[in-house]
Amino acid sequence: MTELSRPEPRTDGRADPRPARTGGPWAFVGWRLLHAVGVIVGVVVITFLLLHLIPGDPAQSMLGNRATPEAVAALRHQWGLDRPLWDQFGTFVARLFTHADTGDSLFYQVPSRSLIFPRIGVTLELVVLAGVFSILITVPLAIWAAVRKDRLADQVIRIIPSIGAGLPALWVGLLLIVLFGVHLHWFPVGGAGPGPWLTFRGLVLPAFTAAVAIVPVLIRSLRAGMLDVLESDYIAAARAKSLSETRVLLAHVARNAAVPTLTLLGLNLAYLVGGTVVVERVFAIDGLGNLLFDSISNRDFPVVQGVALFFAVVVVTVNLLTDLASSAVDPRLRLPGGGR
Amino acid sequence: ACSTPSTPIAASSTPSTSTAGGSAGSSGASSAPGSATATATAATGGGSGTLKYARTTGPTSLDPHNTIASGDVYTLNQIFEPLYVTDVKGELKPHLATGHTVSADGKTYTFTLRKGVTFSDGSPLTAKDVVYSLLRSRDFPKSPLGFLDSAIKTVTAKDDLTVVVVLKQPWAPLISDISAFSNSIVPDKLQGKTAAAFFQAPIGTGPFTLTSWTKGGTVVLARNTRYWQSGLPYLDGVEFSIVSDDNQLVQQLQGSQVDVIDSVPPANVADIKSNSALTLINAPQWSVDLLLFNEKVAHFADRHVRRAISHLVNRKQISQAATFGTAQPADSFFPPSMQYYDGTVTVAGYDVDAAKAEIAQSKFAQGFSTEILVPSSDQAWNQTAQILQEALKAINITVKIRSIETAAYKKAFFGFDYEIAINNAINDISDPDEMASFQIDDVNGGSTSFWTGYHNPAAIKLVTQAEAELDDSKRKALYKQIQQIVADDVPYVPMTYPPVLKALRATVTGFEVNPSGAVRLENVKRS
Amino acid sequence: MNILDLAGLGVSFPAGPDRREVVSGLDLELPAGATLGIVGESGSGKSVTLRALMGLLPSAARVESGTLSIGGIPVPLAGRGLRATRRRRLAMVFQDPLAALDPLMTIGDQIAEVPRRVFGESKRASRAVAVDLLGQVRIPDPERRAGSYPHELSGGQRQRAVIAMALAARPEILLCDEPTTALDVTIQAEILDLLRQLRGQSDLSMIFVSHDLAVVNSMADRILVMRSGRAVEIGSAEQVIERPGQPYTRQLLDAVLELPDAGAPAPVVLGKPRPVRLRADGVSVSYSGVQALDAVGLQVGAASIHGLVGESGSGKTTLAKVLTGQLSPAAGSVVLDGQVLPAVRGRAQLRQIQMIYQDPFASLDPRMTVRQTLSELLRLVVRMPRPRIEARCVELLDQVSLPASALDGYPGQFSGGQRQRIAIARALAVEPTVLVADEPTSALDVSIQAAVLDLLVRLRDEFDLTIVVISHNLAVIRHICDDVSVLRDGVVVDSGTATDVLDHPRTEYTRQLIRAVPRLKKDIA
Amino acid sequence: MTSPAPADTFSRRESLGSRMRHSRPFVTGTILTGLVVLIAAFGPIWLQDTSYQDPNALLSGPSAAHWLGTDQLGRDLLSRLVSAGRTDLRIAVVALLFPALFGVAVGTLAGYFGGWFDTVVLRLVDVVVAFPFYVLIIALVFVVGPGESGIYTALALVGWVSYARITRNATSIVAGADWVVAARQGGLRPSRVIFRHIVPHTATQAVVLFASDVVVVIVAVITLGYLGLGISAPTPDWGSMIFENRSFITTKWWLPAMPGFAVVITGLGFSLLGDGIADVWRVRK
Ligand SMILES: Nc1ncnc2c1ncn2[C@@H]1O[C@H](COP(=O)(O)OP(=O)(O)OP(=O)(O)O)[C@@H](O)[C@H]1O
Ligand SMILES: Nc1ncnc2c1ncn2[C@@H]1O[C@H](COP(=O)(O)OP(=O)(O)OP(=O)(O)O)[C@@H](O)[C@H]1O
Ligand SMILES: [Mg+2]
Ligand SMILES: [Mg+2]
Ligand code: NI
Repeated sequence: MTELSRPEPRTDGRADPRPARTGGPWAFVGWRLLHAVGVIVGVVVITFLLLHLIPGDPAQSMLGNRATPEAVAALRHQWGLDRPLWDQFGTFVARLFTHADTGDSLFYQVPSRSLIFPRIGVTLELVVLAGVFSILITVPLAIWAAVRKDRLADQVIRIIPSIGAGLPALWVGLLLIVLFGVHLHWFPVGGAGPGPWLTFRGLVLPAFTAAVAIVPVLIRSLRAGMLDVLESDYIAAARAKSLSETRVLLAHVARNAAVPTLTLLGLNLAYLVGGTVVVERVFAIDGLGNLLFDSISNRDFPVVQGVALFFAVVVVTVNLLTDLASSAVDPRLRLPGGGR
Repeated sequence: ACSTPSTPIAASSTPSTSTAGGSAGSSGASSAPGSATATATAATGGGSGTLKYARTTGPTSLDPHNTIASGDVYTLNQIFEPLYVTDVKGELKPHLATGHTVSADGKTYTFTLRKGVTFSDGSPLTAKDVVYSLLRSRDFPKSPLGFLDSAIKTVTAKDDLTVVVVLKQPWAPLISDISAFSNSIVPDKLQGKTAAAFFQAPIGTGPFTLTSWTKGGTVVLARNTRYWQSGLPYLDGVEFSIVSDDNQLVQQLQGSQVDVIDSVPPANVADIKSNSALTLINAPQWSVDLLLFNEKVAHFADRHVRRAISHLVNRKQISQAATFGTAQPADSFFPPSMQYYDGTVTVAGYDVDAAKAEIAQSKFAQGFSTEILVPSSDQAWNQTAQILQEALKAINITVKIRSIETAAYKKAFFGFDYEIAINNAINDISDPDEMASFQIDDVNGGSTSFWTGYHNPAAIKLVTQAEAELDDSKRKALYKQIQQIVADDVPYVPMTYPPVLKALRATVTGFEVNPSGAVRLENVKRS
Repeated sequence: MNILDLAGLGVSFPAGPDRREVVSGLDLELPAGATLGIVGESGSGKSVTLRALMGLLPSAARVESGTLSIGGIPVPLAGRGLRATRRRRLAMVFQDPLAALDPLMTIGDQIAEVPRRVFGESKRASRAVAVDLLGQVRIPDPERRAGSYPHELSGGQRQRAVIAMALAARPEILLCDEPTTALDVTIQAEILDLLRQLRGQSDLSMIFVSHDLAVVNSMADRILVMRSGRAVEIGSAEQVIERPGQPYTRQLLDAVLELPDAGAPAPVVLGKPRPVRLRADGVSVSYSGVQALDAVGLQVGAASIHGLVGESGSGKTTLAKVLTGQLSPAAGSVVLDGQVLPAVRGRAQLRQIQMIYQDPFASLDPRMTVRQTLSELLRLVVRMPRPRIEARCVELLDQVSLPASALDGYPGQFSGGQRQRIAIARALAVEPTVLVADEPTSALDVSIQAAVLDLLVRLRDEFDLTIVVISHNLAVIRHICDDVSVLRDGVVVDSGTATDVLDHPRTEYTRQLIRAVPRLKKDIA
Repeated sequence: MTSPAPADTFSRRESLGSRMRHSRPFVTGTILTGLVVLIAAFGPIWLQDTSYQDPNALLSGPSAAHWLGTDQLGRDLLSRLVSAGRTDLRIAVVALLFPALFGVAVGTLAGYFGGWFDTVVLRLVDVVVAFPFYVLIIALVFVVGPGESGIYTALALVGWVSYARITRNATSIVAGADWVVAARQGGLRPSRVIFRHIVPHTATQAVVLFASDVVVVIVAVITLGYLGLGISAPTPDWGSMIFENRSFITTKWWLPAMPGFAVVITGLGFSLLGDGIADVWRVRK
């Protein structure tokens, strides 16, 4: 269930049912875009249906057991639950596309957009920082382990994924807060901002905590990927050309290892984003994650929908970008059908 | 007197200040019941930076006439002011008024307004504004505290600075009522704007004005440069941030990230006390933590069930385990620090055998399951709920704990969507009438007896009598009777008396909290 | 004088308790300008030896012993920092050209890297060198091709690029590790030609590794025969081929199949007219635009072996899939014993034509014992009563010359040749009328290959099985087939009896295929 | 023509037992997981009632009566820790079992038969995967209601996806393998081919994923508990124990730290076990 995933092995052409496509790199970009749009359509549908997944009457369950029938009826009307499903979906989509909005917040009586948009910045910053941290932690460790395969460093680094797998972010966060926030005063204990510098400082610990959640998987896969590259014939060939070891590492190893790293990050992004939701709670950062929780507690459905939708769109977009970036590095991925 | 359902921190509140009645700038250096004192001296005002004030809930509305939510009150108290305020000692002081006279029959009050007070937009405060505000507060549909003004027949402006209030009957708590935040003064007819528009960018006479407000997030206030007390406030602004977890709250203070935290989990009290960089405010409060029963649920309409449960509430254990002894075990629903508290009432106290006997007489002798509603942010109450959960097993009551986010908790509680709840009653004003009628008078008290649905005509009658009774000793006797009736009926079980528990950095001075838990910030200085 | 002297090389693998010597006590000398050929079966240590020379052993390997001198200067075999000196003088051409090229860099850049980074030449000069080298290895339009990524080149072109890359370092010694194994015969011939030419042009010394004796013989002056990490025999090419001193070498030589010399008198074929058992009529297949088969017709006589030849991509496997019913053709039909088989076959019809696969390591379920593999089919498909199954299993193994003790083995415990036989036994289990074998021996060592081919012949003779064999190895086809069809780009260009088609080729294409096959006897080549 | 006689002795296949003994992750993983499971399963029999509140031992430190001390309400920390383990493990395993089986089934069918079903499954997977795990789980628990059943439902709706995806991909690779084609060609029914020739090969990945997923779900349950969407009091759960005791991190650090360590050890056990299973199950050449 986790999106803690490794890049799947690219199947050799043999079982590939996909018709061969012709066309240059732009055909690939086009195809990939189309795919992303398809997923987003699916995401919109699921977000819409989320409300209808509630067993029984969503309005009733939203208002609680002892709500008056009039209040329930009013909410049903507000949500259009008394109209046919298709009609409701049409309205939902129309509002989404004209106003980038999933409806009025039930709690604050303002468009959910006006709650979501101001919080996007800090959350995205957190996600980006967490991504950067996980790369900064993963890449050197994975390379070190791969280069020193089976030696002590490797053995030690290889334990990290197993330990890290069971580290609850909230617990790590708690420990970090006490150590670096309360005792050492290096970083704020929670919250972020105002201003870019304070925001950055405030996000260091949370981003680190979020990174800790995915670093184990990244290390494991990247080490394997690095080993693949290091033991491959083309690296042997590059050495055989009497290139310097630095040149081999920079021009050949690094570039080839970059593709699986990128793919990996893309694949695990969803998990990372999900992790920041929790982390925002632990560190009291007023971002989308906290908004999601508050909205859930307030049973503020349209906001929940909006946040979920936003996150999904971010994930799809970033996946699109990592795919395009990978294909920029790796010409094979631009091949028809090579994109996935 | 009203009690607001609130988190322990939380309280609807009335303003309190030490610059009572006097001319601007002299801060009273009054030693609060709390440990904070104001030591600031007059200056030109401002220059003290922005106070970072963290709380567990934020505002949802800034309309003083239409709220009792603590998150709202904290903010609007800095923007709007009433005619009188309660000071740190719990005494009433003239504020926007300079004084009043009462007619011989006790039915006509004439208030003199302070000269030179202006709203933050520069327009002067006049009697018209006061007339409009008091009537709006009284008449606001479904206003939760409108009952405070229920005795008022008419309010008229005699001249620009004189307001005449005519009552339907003599009314003991009037000046206290006038000091409630719900009687704060807003401009006449809200300057012609709709309420929604006006309270988006509110204009009041208070020391601060609203700069920005992220819904569900931070509220930023700036110094009102036209504030009538010259030289005040010292602060350039206030930033109220929301930290929904009270543990985070403490850590943010310890990490020097905020200047003031609005509540301290009892577990951390000792920690903070021993930290010289921090100041702990621990003072008696007009407040009581209650276990409330929703009488719309059949189980709790049965008095025997309620009494049985009351017999199982081990107040001492709760005081020790959940509040680390910071809150005293309670007997009456009036806190001891409040006028007319009576320590001699007989209570259905901790007694397991009595509980068994009591439940045997009820319609639910074989027990039942129920759920107890608590806000998830409050550690002490969650612990209390677990103590009760364990205790109620003795009479076969299975308790599920419904621990939800504060905002959702409030919604459920106000909507009678609960069975048993833990909540806290606070008296916002110096007169116990607020608490009495709020919690007993389900018709006029604005809250259906604190959202329990408790209805005892005899008790209501006594409350009404006490309101009209101007003789102090007679009033005291009436309240003694009221307290005994409540102790017998147990519409709610008073469990502990939580003190005011706030903490701030030692560099913050002039911070005062009155016994209703309310804070005024114009005298606060940061260094 | 020897340009390279290696004495007592010992290399062990892998790290950990299982470490064992995979090369031991190996001596090797290479006179300047000469070519040394190394032959030996798979796993005999050929690649390890070359990599040890280059200093490119994988991290799990350890050099246990040995001394090396290049041009008379001693060079340490292990340790850091020694590679550079050695590599200036040595270069290597790898077995799998695709794997040896960095997929993310154009071949021009990969070649230009050497002059640029190693010899410090300017960018433009380096690029010119790259284009020049690509031209030397006869890549058409080198200017443009320099900008191509490896995956954009054909197999032959890639191998040429790898050679160009090796040459860029201006080595004195070129190590070639099976440089043509991954390639088609025709392309193999071109690459071998190229290498010979390069050797002629410069004073290149060469070590040439292959498991194919004929190929090694066509390149080398001296031949080293390896087995299990040791030298079995070393001598001049002539001596090793003509007068092998060791029984193992002789075994290898005996197993080699040779095409009879063109023009040799046709053996008298007993003209036993056979009824047609399997027929393909006008079969066409296209894979989204690529016409893999174009109106192919085929007639296979009962109890005969029919060979299918053609270069890579000519449609052999596709035809096999059509015959066995794995693929329904866009047009045309398959007729078995006069009955047209439907496009989508039922299970009973499927089993009538069985297939043997090229890769014996992938054709058996690795989690099932031989017994499970066979009895499953006997029980569920042939519906044999349980008590008889055991006996039938043993019988099947016997038919493929395996002992009954093999029944409880897992595929992982068998050698390639044994697996291939088990796969044949499995095919026989369902009592098919026709067997289609797609390159059944190309993954096997010469020695094992012969045994499998023998088995096919025996099946035809003893059980009257009709067999279609696909191979790009003309010698194999010539050796066992009664009839042959030649495929080119999805079209049958020639067909007839094996002798007719191969000994007296009628089309230029067939002649070209035949010419490309390396001979053991040099003088004839 | 003759050929060198093929050797016809087969080395005995390494027995499963010996492979297990020789896999370090398998051995460590089994021991750790076994210990955790045994303690969780049988520990509560000996330990005292988890909800018993000893008013005379509030926040007492470790002692003979309470090995790890007591919490704020005077409850024995060790008993609660053990009982919480039982709850979290049970939830994790139960919550995963059905989605895993369903996912494997869907993935196998999609991978084997391909076609429109495959396309639909792939798209559905793409869409579900686009939602961040916690966002989806939290939203779903919210929708279906917190507590154990809510967790089951939410995880069931999300959980099958990764099994479907991983199995689908593995199946589509294995389905092209020669031995599978040969089995089909031999005339075996699709069901037989799937169960006997494909699933044993694809199941490894699912089993390994399951082992590592148990950890992820435990962490998720803990996170939900921390957020107030998990198991309700007084049933102990590591998450709510961390949450409840978080304010003692500076004064009585073991109160919040112990449940955390319990999770880490359990996680270590299961993820090593997963690696170990993969190790042991792998077909060796
Ligand atoms: N990376 C490795 N790890 C462990 N053992 C290895 C490794 N590489 C080679 N070996 C072992 O070394 C021995 C010799 O291998 P080598 O690759 O030199 O054989 P080869 O003669 O080149 O065979 P082929 O014809 O298949 O290429 C084999 O037994 C092989 O198992
Ligand atoms: N699944 C497929 N999708 C697209 N094209 C294919 C597919 N399989 C084969 N082809 C193409 O069909 C043509 C014939 O392929 P086929 O595999 O039948 O050749 P072959 O003669 O068996 O070659 P080889 O000797 O390399 O095995 C080739 O051009 C190949 O690229
Ligand atoms: Mg080799
Ligand atoms: Mg083929
Ligand atoms: Ni109040």
